[in-house]
Amino acid sequence: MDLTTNSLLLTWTVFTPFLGLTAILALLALRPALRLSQKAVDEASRGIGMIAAVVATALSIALWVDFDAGTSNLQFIHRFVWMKAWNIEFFLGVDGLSLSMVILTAVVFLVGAIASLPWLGKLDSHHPHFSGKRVPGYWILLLLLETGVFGTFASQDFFLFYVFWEVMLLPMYFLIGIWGAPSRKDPDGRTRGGPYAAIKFFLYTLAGSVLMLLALIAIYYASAPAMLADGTQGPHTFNLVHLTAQAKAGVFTGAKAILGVPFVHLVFVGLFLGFAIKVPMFPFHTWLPDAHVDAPTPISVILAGILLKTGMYGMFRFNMQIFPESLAWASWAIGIIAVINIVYGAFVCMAQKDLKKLIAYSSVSHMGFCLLGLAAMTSTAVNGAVFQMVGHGIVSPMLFLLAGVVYDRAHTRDIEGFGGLAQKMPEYTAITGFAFMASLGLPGLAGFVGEVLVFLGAFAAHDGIFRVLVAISALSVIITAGYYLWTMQRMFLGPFNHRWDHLSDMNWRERITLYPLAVATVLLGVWPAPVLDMVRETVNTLMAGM
Amino acid sequence: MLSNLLAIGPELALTATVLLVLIADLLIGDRPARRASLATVAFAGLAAAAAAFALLPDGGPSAFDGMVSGDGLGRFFRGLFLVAAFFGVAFGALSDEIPARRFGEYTILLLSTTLGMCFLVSAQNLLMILLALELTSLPSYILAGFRRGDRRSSEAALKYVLYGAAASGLMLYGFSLLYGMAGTLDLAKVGPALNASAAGGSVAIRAGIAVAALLSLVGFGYKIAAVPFHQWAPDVYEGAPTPVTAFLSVGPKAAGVAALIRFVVVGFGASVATPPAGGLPWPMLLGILAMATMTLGNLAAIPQDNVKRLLAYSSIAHAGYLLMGVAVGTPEAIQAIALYMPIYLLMNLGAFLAVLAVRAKTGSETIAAYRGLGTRSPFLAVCLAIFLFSLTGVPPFAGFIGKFYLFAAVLKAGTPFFYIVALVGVLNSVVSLFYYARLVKALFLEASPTGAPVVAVPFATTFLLAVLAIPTLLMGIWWSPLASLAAKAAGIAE
Amino acid sequence: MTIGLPQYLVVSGVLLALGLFTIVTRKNAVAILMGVELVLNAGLLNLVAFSRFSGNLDGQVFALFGIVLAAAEAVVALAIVLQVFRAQRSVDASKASDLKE
Amino acid sequence: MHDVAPVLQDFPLLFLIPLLPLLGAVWNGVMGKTMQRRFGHAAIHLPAILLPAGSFVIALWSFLTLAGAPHGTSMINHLWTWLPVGTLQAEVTFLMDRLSGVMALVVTFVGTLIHVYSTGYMKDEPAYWRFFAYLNLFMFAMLTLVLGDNFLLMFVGWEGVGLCSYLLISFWWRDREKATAGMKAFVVNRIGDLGFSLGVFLLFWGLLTTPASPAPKGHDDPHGVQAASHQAEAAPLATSIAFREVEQILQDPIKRDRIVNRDILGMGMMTLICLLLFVGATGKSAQIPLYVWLPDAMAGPTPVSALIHAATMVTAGVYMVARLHFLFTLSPVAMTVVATVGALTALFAATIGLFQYDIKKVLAYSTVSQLGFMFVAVGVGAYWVAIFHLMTHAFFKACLFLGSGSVIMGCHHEQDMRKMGGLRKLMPITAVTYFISCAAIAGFPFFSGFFSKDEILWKAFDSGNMLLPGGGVILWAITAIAALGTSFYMFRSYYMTFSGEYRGAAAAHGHDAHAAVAHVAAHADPHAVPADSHDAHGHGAHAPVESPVAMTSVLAVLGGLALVGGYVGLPLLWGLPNVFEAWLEPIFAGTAQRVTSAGFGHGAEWVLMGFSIVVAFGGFFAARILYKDGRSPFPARLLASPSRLVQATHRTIFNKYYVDEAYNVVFVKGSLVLSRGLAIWDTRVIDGAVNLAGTIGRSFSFLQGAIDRLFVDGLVDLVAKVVQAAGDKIRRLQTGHIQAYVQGLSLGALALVALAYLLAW
Repeated sequence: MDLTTNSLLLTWTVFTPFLGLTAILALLALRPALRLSQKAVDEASRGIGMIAAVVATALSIALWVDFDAGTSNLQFIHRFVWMKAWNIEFFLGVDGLSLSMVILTAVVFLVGAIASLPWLGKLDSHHPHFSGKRVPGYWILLLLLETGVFGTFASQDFFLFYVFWEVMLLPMYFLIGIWGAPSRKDPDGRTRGGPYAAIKFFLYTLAGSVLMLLALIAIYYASAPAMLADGTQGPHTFNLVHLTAQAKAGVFTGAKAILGVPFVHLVFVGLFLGFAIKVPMFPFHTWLPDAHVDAPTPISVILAGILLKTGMYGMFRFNMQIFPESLAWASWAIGIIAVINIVYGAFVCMAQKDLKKLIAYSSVSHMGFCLLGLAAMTSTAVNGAVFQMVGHGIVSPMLFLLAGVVYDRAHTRDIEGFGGLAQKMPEYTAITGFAFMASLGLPGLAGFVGEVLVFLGAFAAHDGIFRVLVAISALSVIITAGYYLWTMQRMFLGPFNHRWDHLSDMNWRERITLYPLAVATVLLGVWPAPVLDMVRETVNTLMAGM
Repeated sequence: MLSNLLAIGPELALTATVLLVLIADLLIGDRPARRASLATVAFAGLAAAAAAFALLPDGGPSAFDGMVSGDGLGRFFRGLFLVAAFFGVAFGALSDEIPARRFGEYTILLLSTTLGMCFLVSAQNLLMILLALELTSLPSYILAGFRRGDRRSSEAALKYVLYGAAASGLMLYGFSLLYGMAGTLDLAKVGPALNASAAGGSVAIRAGIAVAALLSLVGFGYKIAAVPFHQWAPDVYEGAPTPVTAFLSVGPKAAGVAALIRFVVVGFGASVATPPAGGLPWPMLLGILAMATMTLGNLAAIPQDNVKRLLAYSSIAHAGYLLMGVAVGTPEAIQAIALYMPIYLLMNLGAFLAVLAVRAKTGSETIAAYRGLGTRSPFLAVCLAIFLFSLTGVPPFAGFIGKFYLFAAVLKAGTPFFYIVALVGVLNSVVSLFYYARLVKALFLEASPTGAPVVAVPFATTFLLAVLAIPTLLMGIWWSPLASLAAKAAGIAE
Repeated sequence: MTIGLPQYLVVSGVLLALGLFTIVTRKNAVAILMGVELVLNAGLLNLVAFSRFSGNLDGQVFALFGIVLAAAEAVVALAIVLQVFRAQRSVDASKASDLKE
Repeated sequence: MHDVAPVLQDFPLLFLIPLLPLLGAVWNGVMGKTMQRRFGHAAIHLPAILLPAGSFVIALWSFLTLAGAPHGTSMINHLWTWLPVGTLQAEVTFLMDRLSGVMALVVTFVGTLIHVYSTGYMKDEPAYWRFFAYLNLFMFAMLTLVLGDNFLLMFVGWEGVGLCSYLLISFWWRDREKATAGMKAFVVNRIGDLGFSLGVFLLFWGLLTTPASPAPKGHDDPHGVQAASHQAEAAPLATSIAFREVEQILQDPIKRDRIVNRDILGMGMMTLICLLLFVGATGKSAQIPLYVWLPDAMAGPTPVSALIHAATMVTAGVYMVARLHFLFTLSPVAMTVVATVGALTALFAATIGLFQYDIKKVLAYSTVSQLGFMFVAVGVGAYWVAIFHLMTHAFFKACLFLGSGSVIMGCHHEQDMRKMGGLRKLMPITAVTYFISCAAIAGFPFFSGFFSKDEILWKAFDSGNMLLPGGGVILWAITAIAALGTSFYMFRSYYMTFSGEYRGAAAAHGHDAHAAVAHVAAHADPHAVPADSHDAHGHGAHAPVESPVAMTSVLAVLGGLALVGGYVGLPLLWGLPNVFEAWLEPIFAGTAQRVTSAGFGHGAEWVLMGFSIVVAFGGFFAARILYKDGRSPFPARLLASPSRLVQATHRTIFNKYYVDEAYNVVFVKGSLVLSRGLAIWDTRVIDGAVNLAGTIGRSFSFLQGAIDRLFVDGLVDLVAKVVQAAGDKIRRLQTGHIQAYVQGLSLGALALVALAYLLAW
């Protein structure tokens, strides 16, 4: 499969947000010269940010249009030697899996960008809306985050992937820290709030990624010589395509054992832990509720919609593609932890009082399905896991936007505090009901397709244990229905709590973001073929590697 | 004879500059532009030295029959010290802690320390090493105590001088034993001689060699501020004026590391690949030392409130990372150290410049003074954030590349002990995020106390900040020129 | 019995021990400096002894330079001690402990 | 056994049948509020009625073309592939064969009638448009379920009707109790759906992988070529999940044996599959143990109860078992379980029905009981009888519910029978249609119920499939008692409501006399007086009046059908042609030979028919004596009787054997306590190991300064705190005294030398 540069469209998509970013920086630099007022600069940076998001989405749609779903090899390749000394290449390329994630990123960021616009309704002064604070800085960081995520999904060179992976960290730290909730002392005595959640997020992910760094270097030194973009031969390689070929040829299985543990397994675990923290997997999930509760709405949307998927994507792209035997070796463990993720997450949701925390834990539960699909290693299950990533990527932004709608008005997310909202906000109740149904996996909506495929695939897995695992995790279907309907009951049904007389129904900015997502959920649920076709060839090659 | 002189061209130029500044100091009266003119004289001298440095023949011969070697490592670090001196003098001019009256003295002392450092890195002879070490240390004792009236500054100087004297005393004793056993002062010959005697010799001989080598290690350890010889560093760094601290944390430390490399790798030929030279398991020993230094530096930095003291512990931690490279001793490791050093210089000097600027305006060095700086002076805050995140080793900044090279070299070594060392190193850089992010949190995430003055940064500082910040960012993405330079530096063993 | 190399080494060892002992125990800065001098002299004695018994004169040259160094060091150290004295009216090293955690 | 290959005839309009109600639902859902405000009720119920009527016409048209077509044909309409993944080809195709034809007709016909009825019943409901939107949505979901061609599409309809029943039960959501009833219905349905989906997964797994050869590592080979294992294994059995293809596969004996005799968890795989599918059926059709939601579902408006909880949704379970007859007949164990659960539910529900005072609760338990009868029929293999009883039940139960609706409306939303009475004179049409339906359900000869229920009893009696010998007779005995109970409580409800004089609020004078009786009974039955829930629009205290023509006309139609509905399936015994059995015969031909009879002659059939007539009239006369015109004192005396045994039995049966309360305590409270425990565990142990930190802290003395801080923080924060505490400790080494430093220097040198020794030797 020749890897010569054949189109720059992908590079344009990845770096469009970066261009927007530089435009805003230029604007800031020129501000004294042009004597722009603060308000003008804010408006301009919002405009530039929106344009960048829209252009990025358009480009990603263009990518989808002329993407050939028939073959599984990389398309839109842009490759040149970046660092001769270490055989590092700037190598961007997409196959089915990456493309689906790139498009999802573009869509979710567009939604996030719209949700970052100033709130159209009447704004009460003592709760200044986050979208009015330090606007240029916010949009610069948002666009930097988007470039980082695009790069993570599109890069096919391990070093480049690692750099983009870490580039995602910095903007996220500041976005949660500066624009999140002010730091506060919780009743249980621990200080929480934006800064606390930001540093916790940064520490968790950095701890994971340093393990990945060691694994990256170990793989590099264990890799066999390979051709570089400029035709020369390098002693080792970071190029993912070559690494996969070498893995198939048994280069890594032959490598020297480290500290007595076979090389392949230890490196697999190193990489897996780095990605598992982001998914989030069971023992490492406690940063997610904190990050969601204290992040502003659009950042929660992006965090839940996209950043969780980078972890899963990493597992498919690296753990499954390069170390299939170790995945088979670890499949039992991952399966069991996945089930814990699903059932434990669902049960914990039942007891949550804060709406955003409930949605965060439900994300933990839903991402458990992707893990189960990965562990089952059948083509149906893996297809289901990838679809679940896309489906959850559409449904969870909706849920967080809805949490944002009620927070912007009532400035509290305490489920018990509400009651009978249906009387005051009927449209909001209808769309929240729809979102809850989509999330609990009502057939005909996006959530169901992913779940049923993972269950079917896992049930037909080679290993007997997976049938037991599916039976247990199927319990979550009931618990999820339980906590969602109970939330519906406490917030929307029952007698109206007159404390909320002043609440107004949804305004247009919220509708623009929510209704397209609702339509997408129905479309994905009723006609999932386009996404499944795009991904099937890639999954077949991944499976062929087993 | 001429070739010998040519080989130490830059040093001669430096000496000439010192003399010139001395005379200029006397001639230039108390005119307002006193600092600027003295600074220009110093810069001119440094430029001349740089020119001489460029003229140095590549892979030049060793001068003074082997006492001063002109190999790649020496050349690389001498170039680095000229840059460090330039920034040292510039910082001195900008800082309020150096009165204009005594700026001349400051420059002279600084340049003579640089001179000492240049000799230290290229010294191939035990005597030469001791002399160079003393030439580096003595002026820095005085520099540490530069603020005559201030109790803390003189106390710092006192501690520095007593500790330094004791350490170099022990080192002299160690050298004497080495000389005794090897019969020669030339480093290149000491190693093989000791190996020969260690191979055949009884336990007593091997014990003798161990004592001799380790006592001489004390000198280097003190210079690098590696554990257990680091205790002077936090107090001196905090007491000394900021420009001096900045220079100390970069200059002498780098010289110490280079000298240690030459002493251990060239002298004893000790590297992971070769068998334990002179009966001493150097890699294991230095590895443990590295781990101790890293961990102590990072852990002690966390509870700090004074930013200078925090950066002091951070520089101890970075000394630990460098020691990790020295412990491995392979050519890749030396290249990694050579690459790490300039990046470390950029980051550290940048951070200290920011501290200097904030101290000039608010007069305090505690973290509280930095609260809300993001809004009060965005450019300074952004630059400081870049330096701090680069020190943590987060891509896309240069610090990551430095650490990447180091960890790659350590992992390439391939022995189980060094996997553990790499793991400890990696975990340390995560722990280091604790205190760097605490400062960043103060900068951006906390609101500035009401009525806090807008920190107007003078143009010179802004310019220098940019000069330091831009390469820190750029080299995170495009670092091949620096990598090839570092490869030449490691050429000694290639 | 003739005075051989080992005897010299023993004397320098004793000198070293004394020097270290003074550095570690005395509170007065000047006394510490004396201790340092002792350590330095121990080293120099060693050098001279080795050079005498091993034939080449490098050791002697080293010793000469060593003496000069010791002097220089003493000068600088005493100057700093003077400055400390002027700052806190006493030369007691243990009192100089403002800089601590 | 002829291998009937299904002939598929394309009928392009099939997809319109479910699509039209969906359009109605979307239209009313989106535009309903504005349309109602501007154009009044007509703009709402016109589209809401015409669209289901349209789909009824199309259904009828395709039914007739089906009738004309040759024997085994079925209409098919393929739209698009839904899940094209690996070997799974889940298509979106609608299929109308003879079985789903009957079901579609029943659903659309009864559905449209109930829509008409609702225009009257809901006319003064402000959210009129929302009600019709939900009703149309339900029609769409039910028709998708019935016309679905494969398991997954059926499952879409299956959960869709669950959703609509949730929406409609908690229609008056302002009242917390009604909202909880809706939630309970949905969750219990979800439990059933869990069983159903596990059964479907097990079936697919059985079909996809071959048990004999070890399937290649986690690899269901998309191209159907198996790894060359030593026995030549055929390709994985199924490429698609349509019912007819699965049936096709199971007819080939080799493949069938490979699945049937593979046992999992100690029982045959086919049995396990069928049992799991049956769990789904119990959830949806309210059989033991998942019936608890149906009585609470009466919280919804009465047309909802009629349509969903009587005629259509609850029968989905029966339709599913009938549709999957080729699976159930393979495992006699499953068939026995289905039959016995059906019989037990019939009897159990009938006993509860005896003592209920709320008219809708009586009808609800009668529905549960009648469904039990249908499951008995399906259990013994008499599939066509089950469908026949399903149809007739749809007619008379819908009529009963709508009758009770008009009675409730007449008596100003009063549901307690003790406050009614004497309505025969005041509401003649309702009374007559109610009586006809009671007669039909009781099984009076020549009424529709008689033909279908008697046939079930006969088939149960004559069934040879039951595992234990003579099982059929036991089944017959249980169902016979249940039939007796049925006719007794139906006529009890008739006489309490329609005979005697009006005991409602309007008859002020006679009120206090009966209040005593009502009061005594009230405290025993906590559910006695349902709160007058939705907005009690102030009725003048005038006497109940007959319902408007929209409602009574529907009652008349359904009453007529209840009367004549049975003539479609006349018993062979009478030598008359049985149109219904002939119609459904080709569907169940494939498995007919596996359903054996116990070999009783026609004589036994005549005797049984006579016995069931006696049972019907027995129940009728007993109820007539006890309850006509409230004359007989026996019921009051029974309540006040001193013997504690009678009191205890009455109270337990009255309180539905306390099953609801038991479920509440065990499942609902249990999961809440578990979830609260896990949530606290999550924030405490994983994120904040309070106790763990405490114990570790105490053991490390050098940490003692940090224990109090550690005590509160989490495991993760513990790591952070340990690091900070260590930092504090190390920091204290920096004493500031130069001696200490120099001591450190010399100690360090010595330590180095010691270390060197240690490492080198």
